[in-house]
Amino acid sequence: MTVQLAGASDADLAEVALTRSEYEHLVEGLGREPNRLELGIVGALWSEHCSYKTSKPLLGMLPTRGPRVLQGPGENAGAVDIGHGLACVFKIESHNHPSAIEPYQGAATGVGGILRDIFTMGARPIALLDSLRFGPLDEPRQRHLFDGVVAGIGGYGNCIGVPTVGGELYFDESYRINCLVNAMCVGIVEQGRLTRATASGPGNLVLLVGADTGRDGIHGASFASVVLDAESAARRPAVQVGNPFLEKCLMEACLELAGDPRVIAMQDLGAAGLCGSTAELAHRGGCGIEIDVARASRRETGMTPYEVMLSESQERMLIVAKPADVRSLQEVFERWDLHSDVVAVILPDQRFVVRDGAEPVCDLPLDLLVDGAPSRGAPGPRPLRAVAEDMAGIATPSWTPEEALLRLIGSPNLGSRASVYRRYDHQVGDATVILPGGDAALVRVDGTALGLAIATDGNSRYTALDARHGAMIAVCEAARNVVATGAKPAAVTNCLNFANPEHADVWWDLHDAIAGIAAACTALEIPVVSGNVSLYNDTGGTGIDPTVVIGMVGVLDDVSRRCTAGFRDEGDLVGLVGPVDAELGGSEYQRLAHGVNAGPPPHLDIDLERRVQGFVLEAIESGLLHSAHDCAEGGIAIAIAESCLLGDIGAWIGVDELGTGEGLINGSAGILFGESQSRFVISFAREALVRLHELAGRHSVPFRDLGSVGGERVCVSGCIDVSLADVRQVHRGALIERE
Amino acid sequence: MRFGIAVFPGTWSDRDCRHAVELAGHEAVMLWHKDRDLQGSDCVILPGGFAYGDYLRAGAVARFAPLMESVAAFANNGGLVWGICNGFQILCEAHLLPGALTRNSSLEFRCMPTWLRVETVDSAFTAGCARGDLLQVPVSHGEGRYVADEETLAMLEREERVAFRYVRRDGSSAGDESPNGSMHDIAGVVNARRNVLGMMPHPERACEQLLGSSDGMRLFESVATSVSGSGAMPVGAAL
Amino acid sequence: MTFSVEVVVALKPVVNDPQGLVVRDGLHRLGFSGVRSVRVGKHLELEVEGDDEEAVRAQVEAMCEQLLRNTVIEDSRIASVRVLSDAAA
Amino acid sequence: MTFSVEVVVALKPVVNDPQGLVVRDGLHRLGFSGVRSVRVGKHLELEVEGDDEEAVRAQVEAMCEQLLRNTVIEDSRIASVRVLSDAAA
Ligand SMILES: Nc1ncnc2c1ncn2[C@@H]1O[C@H](COP(=O)(O)OP(=O)(O)O)[C@@H](O)[C@H]1O
Ligand SMILES: [Mg+2]
Repeated sequence: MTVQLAGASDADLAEVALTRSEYEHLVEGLGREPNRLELGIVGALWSEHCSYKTSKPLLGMLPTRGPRVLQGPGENAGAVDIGHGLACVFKIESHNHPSAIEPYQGAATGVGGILRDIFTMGARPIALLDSLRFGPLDEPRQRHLFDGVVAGIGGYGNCIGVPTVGGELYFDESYRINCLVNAMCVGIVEQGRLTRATASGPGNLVLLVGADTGRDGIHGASFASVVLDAESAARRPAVQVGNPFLEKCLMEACLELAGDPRVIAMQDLGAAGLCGSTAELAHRGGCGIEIDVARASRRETGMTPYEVMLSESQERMLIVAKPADVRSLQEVFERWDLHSDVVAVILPDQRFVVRDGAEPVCDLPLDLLVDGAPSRGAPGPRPLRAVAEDMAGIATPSWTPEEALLRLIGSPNLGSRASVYRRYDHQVGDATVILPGGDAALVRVDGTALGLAIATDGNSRYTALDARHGAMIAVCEAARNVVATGAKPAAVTNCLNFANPEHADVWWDLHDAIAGIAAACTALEIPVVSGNVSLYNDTGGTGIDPTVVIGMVGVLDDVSRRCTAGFRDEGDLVGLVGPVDAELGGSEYQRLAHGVNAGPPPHLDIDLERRVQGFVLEAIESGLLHSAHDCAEGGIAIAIAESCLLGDIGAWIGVDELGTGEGLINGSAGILFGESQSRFVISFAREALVRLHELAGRHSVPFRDLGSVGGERVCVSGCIDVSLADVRQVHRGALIERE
Repeated sequence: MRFGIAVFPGTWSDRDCRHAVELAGHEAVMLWHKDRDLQGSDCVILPGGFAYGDYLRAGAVARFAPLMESVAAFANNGGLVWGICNGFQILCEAHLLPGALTRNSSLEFRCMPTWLRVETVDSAFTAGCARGDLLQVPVSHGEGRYVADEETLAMLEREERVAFRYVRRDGSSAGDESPNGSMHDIAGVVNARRNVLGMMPHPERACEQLLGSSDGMRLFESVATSVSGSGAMPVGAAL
Repeated sequence: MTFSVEVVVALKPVVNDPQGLVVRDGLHRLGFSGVRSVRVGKHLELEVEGDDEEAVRAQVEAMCEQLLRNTVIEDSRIASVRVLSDAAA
Repeated sequence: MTFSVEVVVALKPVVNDPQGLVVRDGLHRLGFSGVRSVRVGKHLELEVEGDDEEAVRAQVEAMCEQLLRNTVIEDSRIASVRVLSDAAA
């Protein structure tokens, strides 16, 4: 018996996270009151997480087309043409809310989810990256979250056998209550086998494959769309426990079926479970679907249709096939010891029907369900920006440049990540050419000479100061990391992590950040092919700083021509490409020395950026460089020290060459540690100097030689002279817990 | 020669092993865990992975696979069986090798380069090396701490059945650089007949300079030489 | 006095237990077809000093809440407490 | 009949238990200074069908030898057996 609602109460609506006006919109569209199940289903699909009601109108700004793009946003993941008849499929996704509650399982199931988005498209996942943000590491709770998340990412990725080759890690006040866990996955598929999640053919059947359905994660979608509060604790069964072994079996079986003509469509189950996946599948294909919940295998007894439809049990997949092919497909799954049930049938008209055996329990127009959520515009006018904090009253520490270098490189944000990535299998697949620790990871593509350079980037100190500008920098920095390997940027995925968008300042930051991504991607001619939006990273009125994570993939035609970030040969020259400025706004130096985030973020000249990247790419292609490393957090001094550490060789830098002379020695930290954009530290054989100057002239980029490679010390004449071993020791210890 | 590569549902080094075998110029056949036929393999590799999920104990369930019956019979007949990582764990669980592999002493998964010292050349797998040779081969495991009782350890040492030991880059004793805290720094052991080798490090990940090391290739070549008397010319060996 | 305390930590009943599933399937594969379900948890054996059983129980319960169990997904219980030695600490 | 059987699998006393040490140190750090030692093992809860308790015990013991414990490093014991349902399978 279905319960008809005589008008939903406020409590009913709160439970499904719908507003009164959304409810009225629903009733109007439906021409009647929904029953309780229908209300729950609409609540899940109209949640921010599933409907993108706030962000969708803004995402339209992004450039999504380009000669390489095979699949832009709208499918489970984006895809680009990388030549050789192959497609590279990738996407980034957040699992912030679940990770805040149970770090291990939250992060693990986040990895599981993004993997499914990739192999649903028929692509074999070849690389994972994790982009993580926590509060200050010296707090026990942050250490607990950090440890749990790292263990969870490793626990899932290591077990399933996909290497975790890169990512990023920041610690900042703003994530103290809401940590961020974003995971990116990259896969490869022959273009002809690219599989879509578009149902077709009325009468065709839908198989539910993989894990049995349990009560876990019910309301996960709406849960990720509300502010975390004390009551979240009561919803704790929302935590799911991942089963990477089951996912491995599911992945292999699905890959076996990629491009198989018997498979009409493939769709993973993610947010809002069976409900979300079946609705999207049918909606994309312009047809309808009828689900019989009684046919879904359960892990528990006594589950209601509501629970079956909204369960977010992991490791499940839908396959659409002709009735005649179902049995033979099931045999493929059985070979991998996977159970499958026929749970639905495709309808000709666009209805979303749910039955419990013979009893109809839900009948909704699909369009209203998937596309009907009223979109949300700006909650108010653009607020005036608070004036940037005044640095005048803040004491400047009396650090010598050498002391500053050691403090920075031993800080949690700049120190060695080895203690993290050694917990991830980053080599399975026999393809990781550039291991974690450098700029972008470089992964060889099996059967070709191709390399894919992959990086994630996003410095939220800049976006906190200026969302548009910071987002542009995030795109440029990701591109710089890719370019430093010699690869040409191909496309972008992005994860937008924001606080409560019902506040005007947050909404406008979101707006500006998307505009910034769009501007930078347009200028650099890098399309956006996929992404994810995570809002409501806000607890008890404390929200995160706007955080844009850019995932980028670049293509290197021949891995043997790659460039790495470490200095290589004794006697090589060191050069700086790009401007020498003294911009400390938003820098890590400012964080450590002054304890603030203030002033304008570093200036960005996007045209110069394009030229600098063009210069570096051509220099690498021409075989002129022995190393290339982008200047990011910590500025020139840190970039040089990092190139020394990676190459296990020292360097000597002349102060005059930095063009500063006295000023630097007198403590101008800005030159050494300022984070001016569009810069690379490169090294090369003496003989290449003339050609590099010529090349720089041709690209109109500033280029100066700074010094030379060699010895076992890191020296900037007159102000820094420290042994590489000492630098290594503080760098290595940055994340290690001190008793 | 022909290497058979076992594939359990949770195996993930199978393709890497095939890549290494083919790079060495040999034939690889994949052996499905539900089958019994070893397809004329000259050497069976049990590769890395999490065979059946391995949640209870690594290798615990895999030893009962139909394929493992054939592998055990093959080993007992003197056939070459090479367990790598999860394969080593399976061989210990199946009692084809002594001892057990337990959680790393750090309690953390470890993926990192290690240096191995070749401790015996009296096996098909190491005959191509010299005793004391150092090989750079990565590890990647959470349960690789080799343990055995004192008697077993004494026997392994006496019979020179420790195949590899973890050492530092300069060849000195691993000390706190051990990736897992194994007793006697053991990275690999052979059985009494010396036709079964188990090792935690991944030689198939060390077959090309492009990936950081080609030292692992020496083990594949050694097996091939032992089997055929003369190893096939590796593809690209002339480069 | 010294006590030996056994604590059992197990996943809450609604939580998915992949480990249990794999063990069950493994047992089936071995021919133990009568096994209907398996749940896998942790068993801890602690040696604790304290004045009396009651005090020790209270302490161990506090340990469970603070460290031994993951309160989000696990339940715990004290399975046994017995005296190991009467000597005062 | 259906039985619920509890099995405890623990490392043999001579085998090092790094996990136990970490838990003990963690408890000390939280101020539980009376904890002298911790050993961490596994606790399995099986639902098994069988004719009577004796038969079920014998079966579970066989499971322990074959799969549930690693005979090289672990001991196991049946901690409890109780009837869940009287219905014949
Ligand atoms: N910030 C973004 N930029 C571009 N595309 C996005 C963005 N956020 C979401 N998308 C696209 O919207 C679709 C829905 O995303 P999502 O709900 O995360 O997918 P899924 O349900 O497969 O996890 C996907 O095609 C995704 O690529
Ligand atoms: Mg999806």
